[in-house]
Amino acid sequence: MPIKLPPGTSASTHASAVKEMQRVVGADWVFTSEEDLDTYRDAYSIRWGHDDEYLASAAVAPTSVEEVQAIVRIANKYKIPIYPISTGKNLTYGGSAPTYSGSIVLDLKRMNRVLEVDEKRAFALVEPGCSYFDLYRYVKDKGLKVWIDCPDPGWGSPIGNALDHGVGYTASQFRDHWGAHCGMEVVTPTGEIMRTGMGALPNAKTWQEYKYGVGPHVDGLFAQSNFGIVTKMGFWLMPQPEAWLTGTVNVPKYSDFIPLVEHCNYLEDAMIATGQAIYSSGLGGPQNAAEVQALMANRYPTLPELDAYAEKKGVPAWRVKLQFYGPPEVIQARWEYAQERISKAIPGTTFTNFEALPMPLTEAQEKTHHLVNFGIPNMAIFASMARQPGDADPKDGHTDFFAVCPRTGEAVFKALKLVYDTQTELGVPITASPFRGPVTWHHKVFFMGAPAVDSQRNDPAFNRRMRTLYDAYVKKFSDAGFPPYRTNPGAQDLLAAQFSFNNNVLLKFQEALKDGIDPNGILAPGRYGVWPKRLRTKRA
Amino acid sequence: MKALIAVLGAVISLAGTAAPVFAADAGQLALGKEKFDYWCDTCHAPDPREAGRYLPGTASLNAKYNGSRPGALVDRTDLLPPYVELVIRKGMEGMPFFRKTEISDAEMKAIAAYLSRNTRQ
Amino acid sequence: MKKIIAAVGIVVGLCGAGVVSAAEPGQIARGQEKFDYWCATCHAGDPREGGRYLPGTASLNAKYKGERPGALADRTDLLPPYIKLVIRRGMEAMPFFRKTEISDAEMDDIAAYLARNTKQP
Amino acid sequence: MPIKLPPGISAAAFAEAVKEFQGAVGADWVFTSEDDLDTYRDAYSISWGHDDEYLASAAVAPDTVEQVQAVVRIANKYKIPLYAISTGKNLTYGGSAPTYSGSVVVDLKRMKRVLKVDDKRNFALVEPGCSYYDLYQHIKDRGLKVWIDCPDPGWGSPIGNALDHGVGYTASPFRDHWGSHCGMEVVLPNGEIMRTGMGASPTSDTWQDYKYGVGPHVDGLFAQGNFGIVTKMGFWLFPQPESWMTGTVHVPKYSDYSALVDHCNYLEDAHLATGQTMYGSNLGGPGVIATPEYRALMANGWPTIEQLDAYAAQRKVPAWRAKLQFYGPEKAVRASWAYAQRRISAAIPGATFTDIEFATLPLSPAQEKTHHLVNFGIPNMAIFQIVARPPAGPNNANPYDGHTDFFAVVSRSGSEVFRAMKAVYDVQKELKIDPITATPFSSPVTWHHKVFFMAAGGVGNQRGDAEHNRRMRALYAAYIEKMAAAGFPAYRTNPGAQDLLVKQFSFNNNALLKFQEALKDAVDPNGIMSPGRYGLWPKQLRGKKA
Repeated sequence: MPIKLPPGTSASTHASAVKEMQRVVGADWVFTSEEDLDTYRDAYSIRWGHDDEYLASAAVAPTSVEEVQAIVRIANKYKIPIYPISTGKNLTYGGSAPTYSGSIVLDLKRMNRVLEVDEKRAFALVEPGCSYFDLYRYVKDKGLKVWIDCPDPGWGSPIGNALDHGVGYTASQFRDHWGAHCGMEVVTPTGEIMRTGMGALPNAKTWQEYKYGVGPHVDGLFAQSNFGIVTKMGFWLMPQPEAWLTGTVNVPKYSDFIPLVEHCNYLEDAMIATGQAIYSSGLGGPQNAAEVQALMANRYPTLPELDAYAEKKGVPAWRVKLQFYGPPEVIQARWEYAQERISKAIPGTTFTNFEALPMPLTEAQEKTHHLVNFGIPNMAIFASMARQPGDADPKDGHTDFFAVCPRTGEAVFKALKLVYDTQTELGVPITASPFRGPVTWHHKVFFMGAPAVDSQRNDPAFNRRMRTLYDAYVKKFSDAGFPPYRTNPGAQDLLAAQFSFNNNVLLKFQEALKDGIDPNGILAPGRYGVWPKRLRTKRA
Repeated sequence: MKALIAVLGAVISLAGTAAPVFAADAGQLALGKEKFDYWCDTCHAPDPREAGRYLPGTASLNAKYNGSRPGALVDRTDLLPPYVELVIRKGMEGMPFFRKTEISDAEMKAIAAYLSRNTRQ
Repeated sequence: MKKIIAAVGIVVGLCGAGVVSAAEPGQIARGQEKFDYWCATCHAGDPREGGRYLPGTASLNAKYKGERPGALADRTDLLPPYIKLVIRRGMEAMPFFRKTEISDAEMDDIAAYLARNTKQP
Repeated sequence: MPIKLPPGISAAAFAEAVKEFQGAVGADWVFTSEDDLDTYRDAYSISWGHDDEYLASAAVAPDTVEQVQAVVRIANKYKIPLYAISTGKNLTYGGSAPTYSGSVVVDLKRMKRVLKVDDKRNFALVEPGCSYYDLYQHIKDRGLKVWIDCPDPGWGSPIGNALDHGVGYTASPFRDHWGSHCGMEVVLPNGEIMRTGMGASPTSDTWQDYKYGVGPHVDGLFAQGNFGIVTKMGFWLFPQPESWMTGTVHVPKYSDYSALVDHCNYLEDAHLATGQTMYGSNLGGPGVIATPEYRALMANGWPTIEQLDAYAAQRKVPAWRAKLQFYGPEKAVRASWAYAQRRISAAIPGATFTDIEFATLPLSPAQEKTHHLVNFGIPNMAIFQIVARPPAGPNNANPYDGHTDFFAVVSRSGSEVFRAMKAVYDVQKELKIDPITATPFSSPVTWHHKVFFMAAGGVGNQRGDAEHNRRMRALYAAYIEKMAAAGFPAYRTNPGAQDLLVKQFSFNNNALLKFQEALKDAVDPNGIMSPGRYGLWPKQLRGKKA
């Protein structure tokens, strides 16, 4: 007996559905025990232990598209909601738990094949259970000269990540994982297999090259969504560059950040510095913590105050690490151009930390470089939560908040102040700082992080405070025009509600579409605020 | 349609020399020039590579008339307004017709007046 | 949950002397293969092994401050039940693993591999 | 009285609706006379003068989004189908005519404002009636340092073009016009205004920066679709580069083509030669099919690669060439070109390099006279020379009244190009076209950066010759069907062939089309929005067509 049945479903109906699913995938691959279902909880949930934590009633793990179809048909027959996960490692954004408690999790981890990697036409086709590690190993074992683009945690799924608007670290257009996808196979909510774009044409070889096919594009409907179960997906890959070059630009004044961003935008959009530009400030960091606190003692400092502070400290207020990929002579010329352009525009600019290396990195170089900038998956990011020296009680997880912010210095300043204002208003310790740089995972917008919201699996009261804080970030940042680019299931209704143009007409349109293709409302109800008709009253 | 336009063209070519056929005021001619420059000039400006834009209209009329008439419409002295209007609304070979949302009737008349400003009786 | 795990950890910590579980070499090899695939990305020997900063090893180094090795493969005090508990229940920021990732048989193999040097008290 | 009423609508009901349309947009902007409606016919239609030519019952020209909403609500009230056009210049792909005869054309030409151009974040926001010329002029007048990317005809609409998968001529990502769009405003089939992506956030300033917003993306539904009327749309722009450089690579053997393509793919995907690579064969060109050597080559059917290598050797000219183009700072483009030469020389014995040119940007007026302007984002009308009287063209005496393009989607690989060339040849042979114009020396078009387009022989139309048009229709339909069967479908097509093209995308019994239809029914219950566009019919009309 599962702990949590889907609302409105009797135990016997659930048992019948489970039995039918066992017949499809084998008894070993249907999970209903408490112990097994515990592994489908969201390990980083800030709802952990709360009454409204998201819990599955069962999990089923198919190994083929046909099995996925069969499960979808059973779910329709019994009107039981199912929630697909790929590698289930979307931690901080929901992990392996459903968005609607009582759903049966459809765990696609066993479908982990790399189906094709074409070096010459530079694309890959994979299944949802395939991880970045798996794809990387495949490419490496075959000696193919292409790079993948991965986010921080290497165990995630290229498909799952792209579907949730995930982002990465290499050249401009590959960092946007959804943007770099090309072609899908989907099992629809009624159990049909569909291929999108050129995949719909039986003899076409361009499924992973040309996104559109003919007629309306439906791909977008499967991102952050519940319109189908993606069982295959293609990605454009970056050809392995000959070399990599980096140099850091340092500008003296705090307000120099505004022209600095403009020039970096140019270098990125004109495809001169296609690598990730990494912004930071020489005035932040733990060594300056006391002074920064003092600077913000009464109120958030003004721009002239920040300029004066930078001058007093005598260190460059902002720096940006530029990265270039390409043949050595080309990237050298591009870096020289960047220096000429920025020196001319911003007085007092200096250039440091120059380095150029042929690609691929040697093993020794791999030890000292930021691997994701080279398309090498790893797990280093988990250091942010793992125990640091002197850390007695490490957190059990965290919930990220990254706001979409225009690529201008002015907008970044506004977003930085907003963190301060939110923390002040909520009376939580001020961890805001005017010296936090924007994150450049996406090539056309900045993401502004708010300080991490942690979770503790044994401390429901702590988690409750974190939920309040997190919701405040969602609301206040959206009000100011900086909504987060993704969020955990607990905040998806709230976030979707912020996109309120013309009485949330976009959401109404999405729901009308949803009703058109998922009449029984069985697929991932509530994901990103889209509820099927029969559950629309459940909206938070 | 092409036959109709050809007939009209022939009638117009029979029209003689002497005084301008239509009296247009300066404002109308200015509007006509402005709209010609906006809508027609991209294909019908004087030099087939004027400002680098290869001009298919002028090139085509050069090929058609072999020097017997200027290829550029603004240099013509034999165009009559009804003909210009007919070509605008009915098109001519690869040149499609124009809708009133593109060129209104008043603008079309101004273009016609502009292109026939040198046409004599 | 953390408490249960801590309790098991203490029990395990008390163990000493001869090898606790007799695993056949095949099982240990399979366990190493799965450990390398699933666990080594965070728990390999050197915190910057292969350039991959290893948060698991770093965290355990910080926890044990040299009393025990940070790298799991170097431990001589791990017992299979404890390993299995951490795999299925997680530990702090390390989330738990599902059977679709590490099956029960594979988990037994990993446990056997990591306990291969654990001696009886 | 219109010639063509919407099917199933009485003259009286239609007259009522027209009256309401007049109330919404003003009497001057509702067109029902035969003369006016003639200007909404598809000037390049190969159905011209046939019984099944696509004709409008009326045209309505709103000037604001609110007027568009009012028009849509009236259409729902009377269940009258609408068909939206932007500048109406989608010639060869339907022009200003609807896909379902009797529809009321919603002519958006009056909504032609450039709403915003930002040359720091590099984007534009425009209305559908705005042409490439309008946008270009707006940028030029203000001295903004961004380029637009335009297709051949400058009078088209950036919005209309992008919605129909249009493509262009500058740097890699910008050539794909749909791919470089960001953010839309749409009037839905129920008359509501919707903004997509970040536009749905009333406070955000990133509508033209970030495409996705949260939740499912609906933008794609409006491309080659009939899910709403797009009233505003944003585009990412290419910042004006410092300079441009070009050089042409020649490779000796016919079979060198595969390696040439592989290296050019690399140069493009690695952001080295980001400009359009233009392929050509020195063995092809006008008149080649009439030469005795060529006739001998083709005498026994499609030649083998070995025969083609021998032919090239005997002709003593390099078999293939690729004109590469680079944008960027001078040092960088020179270094990139040097690298390209080094890379290709090392890989393909006998490669030579010619026609090297460097220019700082923007081009001077004198340079504009001699350069291919679309490669510099400058809109113009030069392409119409193919339908005008070219100096030595075959149609000089009796030029066509238009043409119907066919461009097939082909993988960026030499062997696939060879296969596609032969597929065109096979179609022409099967249809007994004389002379066969498909040659082994045709080249792919590189408008899109990840895929080639291969043209099939031109299909010309004659408005005065219904019989000629009928033959053209048969030829065109054969291209659609047979090229798709070989895996090379057209990337867009005219309304007369849309049902046929969509039918070819038949995976799992046309599951994709059925899914699209379910979506369509859900948001357009009265089926009033552009019925039949790209094979997508509302429930009420499904089965009425091919």
